[in-house]
Amino acid sequence: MQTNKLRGSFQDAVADIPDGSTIAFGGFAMPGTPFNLIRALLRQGAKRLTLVANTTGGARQPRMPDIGMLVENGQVAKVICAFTAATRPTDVLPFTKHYEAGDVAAELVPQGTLAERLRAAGAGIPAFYTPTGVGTELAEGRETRMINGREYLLEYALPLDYAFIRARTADAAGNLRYHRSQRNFNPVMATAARITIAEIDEPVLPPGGIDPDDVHTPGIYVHRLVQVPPEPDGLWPARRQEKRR
Amino acid sequence: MQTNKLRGSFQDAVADIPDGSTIAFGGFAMPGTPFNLIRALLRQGAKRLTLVANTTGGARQPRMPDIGMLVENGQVAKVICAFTAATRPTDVLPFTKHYEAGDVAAELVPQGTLAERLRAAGAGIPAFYTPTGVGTELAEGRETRMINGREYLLEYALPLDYAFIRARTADAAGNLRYHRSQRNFNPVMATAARITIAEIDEPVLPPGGIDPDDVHTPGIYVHRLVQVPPEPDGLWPARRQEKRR
Amino acid sequence: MSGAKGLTRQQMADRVAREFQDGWIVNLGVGIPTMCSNTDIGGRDITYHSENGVIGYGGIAPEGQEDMNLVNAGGQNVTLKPGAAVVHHADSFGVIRGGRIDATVMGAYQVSMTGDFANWKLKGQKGGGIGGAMDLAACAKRVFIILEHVTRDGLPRLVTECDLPVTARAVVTLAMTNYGLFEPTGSGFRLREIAPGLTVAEIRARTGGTLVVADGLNEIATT
Amino acid sequence: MSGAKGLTRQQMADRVAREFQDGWIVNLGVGIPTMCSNTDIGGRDITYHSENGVIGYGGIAPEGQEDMNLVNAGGQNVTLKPGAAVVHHADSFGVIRGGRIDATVMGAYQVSMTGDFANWKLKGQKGGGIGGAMDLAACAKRVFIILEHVTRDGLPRLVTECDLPVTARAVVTLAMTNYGLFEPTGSGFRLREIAPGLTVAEIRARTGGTLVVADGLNEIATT
Repeated sequence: MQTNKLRGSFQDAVADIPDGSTIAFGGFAMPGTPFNLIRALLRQGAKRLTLVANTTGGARQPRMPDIGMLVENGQVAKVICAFTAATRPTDVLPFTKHYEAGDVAAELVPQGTLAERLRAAGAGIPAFYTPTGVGTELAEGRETRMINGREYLLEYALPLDYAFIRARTADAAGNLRYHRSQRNFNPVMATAARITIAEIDEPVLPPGGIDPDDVHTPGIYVHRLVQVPPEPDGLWPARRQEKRR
Repeated sequence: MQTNKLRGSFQDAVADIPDGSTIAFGGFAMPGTPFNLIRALLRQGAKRLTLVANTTGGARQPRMPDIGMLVENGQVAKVICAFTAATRPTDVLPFTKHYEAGDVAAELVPQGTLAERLRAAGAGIPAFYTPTGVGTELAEGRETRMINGREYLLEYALPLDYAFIRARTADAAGNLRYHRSQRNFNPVMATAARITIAEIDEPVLPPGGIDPDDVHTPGIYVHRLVQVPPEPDGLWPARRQEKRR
Repeated sequence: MSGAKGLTRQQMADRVAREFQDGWIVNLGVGIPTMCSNTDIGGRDITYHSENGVIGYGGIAPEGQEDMNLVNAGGQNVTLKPGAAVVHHADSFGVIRGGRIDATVMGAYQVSMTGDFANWKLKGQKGGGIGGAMDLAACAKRVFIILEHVTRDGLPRLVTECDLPVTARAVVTLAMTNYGLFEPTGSGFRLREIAPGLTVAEIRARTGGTLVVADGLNEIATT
Repeated sequence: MSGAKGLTRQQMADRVAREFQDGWIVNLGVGIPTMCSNTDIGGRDITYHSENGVIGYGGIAPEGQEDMNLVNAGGQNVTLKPGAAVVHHADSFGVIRGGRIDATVMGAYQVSMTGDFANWKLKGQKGGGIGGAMDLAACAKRVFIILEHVTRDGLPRLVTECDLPVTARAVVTLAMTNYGLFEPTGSGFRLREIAPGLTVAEIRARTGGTLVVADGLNEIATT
């Protein structure tokens, strides 16, 4: 097992990311979102990025590092996500304004299709069929196929250059465990990426510190680890405030 | 959670399986193979079965309940597997003799394609593309597609009526954990089946006896549980003997 | 018009929750649908599934006892029931596409007589918010929609044909509005139960498409 | 002919193992390939992957200390190294098809000059034994084949074109036989290293297709 995966800082872990990279961010609402790595990317400044995530950031306070901020910072060419706008039409996201103004491109993908396209990329499946989206605007002009009397849409794998993920526990071999719904997209993004960078809640254990049966993401998929420091230096999921922007 | 999943005997757990069913057996070599459920199916006698498994049974002693025995018992119409013959040409399996004599049909599938077709059935993906088998006899007359300059083979989901699986630990809600390589095909077969029947090494725990983060197969996929009794009543993985048949 | 507003949001959620049968796996969407998990439906054993991979969650976590890494589809901190399991996102949508969800409950802008519905995009909007709605709509065994009967401008949300981009076609099992409980029949809406204080005539006037009234129409029980 | 038989099975496995580079993920097939995990290749850090989902296994378990639920691709009871992980079969072949395997080592009946190989079916056989070989062959970064140089009847196994059904085409990186270490070049076999006690002339006589000899041909070191 490679055991030299631990990095001293988020800045160090993202330093070599070139302009034009495709980077996915794990997370569903706050759990599992790599806030510290996103903040480091804001500071690092790579440009013309294609970003992949469920959302572009929440509408609620406190505002945490998100795709919207990277767009505001002029770093983003395109976003692939399940929401370019908030669920509630009255919540106007910073991203949405920039998207509507044409500052950034977006590819809107149903959430299950997004997860499966990432899983397919990781599993060496170049394309697959799904019932999701058939009969909708998303299927217009797209290839469909009848299988056993039902219509399906062809979808392609979504490979990544980098995955930014967050987990609860890691060992030095890169094996990861997530706590509760922190898991979400993180395991499939790790498999889809050439380089996976994980921010970890707890001190990194020696190799074998996680029982092989209990590993959620095998270390072969994880290349760099950074431990999240306590607040205020580190960013942690916070209680939702009902106050809106 | 449904918590009335525990059955008193293997016989009871397989009693209602009708002729003509498609049934998968987990297991890779001995670990994770539902020997007790297979033995119960031999006694139950359902006929014209389509069986899905990695192999049709090993060439070594002790001989454990396997597809070969079900074929000898006249219960099998077709087998879908990664081996109709042993790896070593000098090992002649009981199944192979019947297959060569035309007593039973077989569909030979690369092991990774078999696992992925089961996973696809469980995940609602009706078909997918894979690089495996391109340029071989298995691809003759089959649909292929060029994607990003590489040729892929179209493969279809493999849905099951029943999955027979084996796990180390269960709770009454049907959540399962496997020990080491006992896992193998079992989790994907459970998702692909209408009804999953699991034989369990240890006494079944109350619901919640497995931490939600540690569940390998969620209970929603598991319908019947039977605890494996100690030897000699129950069948357990044994040390391989180098003696051949 | 009587001016009656009909059911409250919680009453709509309660009525839908009473449709859930023992042993069902149910997915609740953001907004009013999540209120279904607060409804007391007796001893019925329901497994609530959330698209982020939580199978078997319970109520909203009491303040101060939240696990910040455990949320439902709406991002609310929830609790887990004994026997819960967590899976990753691809496996979670495997549960959905694999046909294991007995019912999904979602909000929508419009439902049509043929069971189409629209909930991801406003008219003329660039992009939108799909989330897990299209997967759930295409694959759940039953799709229950909760929506206000009319728009702020008083236009019907139950319509002959959706004029907003649809989320899925011919999938809606039940449409629950503040006026009543409806089934799209293909050629109209069947009013199965009516909200207290409303008349069939009032509902007909505010419903697009044909309204068919169930024999022996019952009033929705509220508490 | 000198009658030299060349390398033993363990010596072939040893030579192949010395190709493994620090940090590689390596899949070992049934038979001679599994012997590679016994080879001492110094401090190089190799992660052995088995198709049944074991990532990071070590040597064969000592007698009496076997875990009956832990086997490698050949069904042998193995041990785990610190940092090992277990995944299910679909995820395990995700590792393979996803291109994470730096090298796979397999046995075969034949290897062709163009890098095709055959290992799942004999001539005229109905069915066969594919196992994980086709997935590994199609997707691993490097395919190392270990095979006897000639059949029991003395016919070459390194051939111009396979006459047995192939497992994959144009994938073989190295063919290790008891006579030497070969690379299919498309138009022949390049003899990279020769087994002690054999001559190039003897090898040429027993090899199908064109044999090209590496400049400064070395003898394979054996211990």
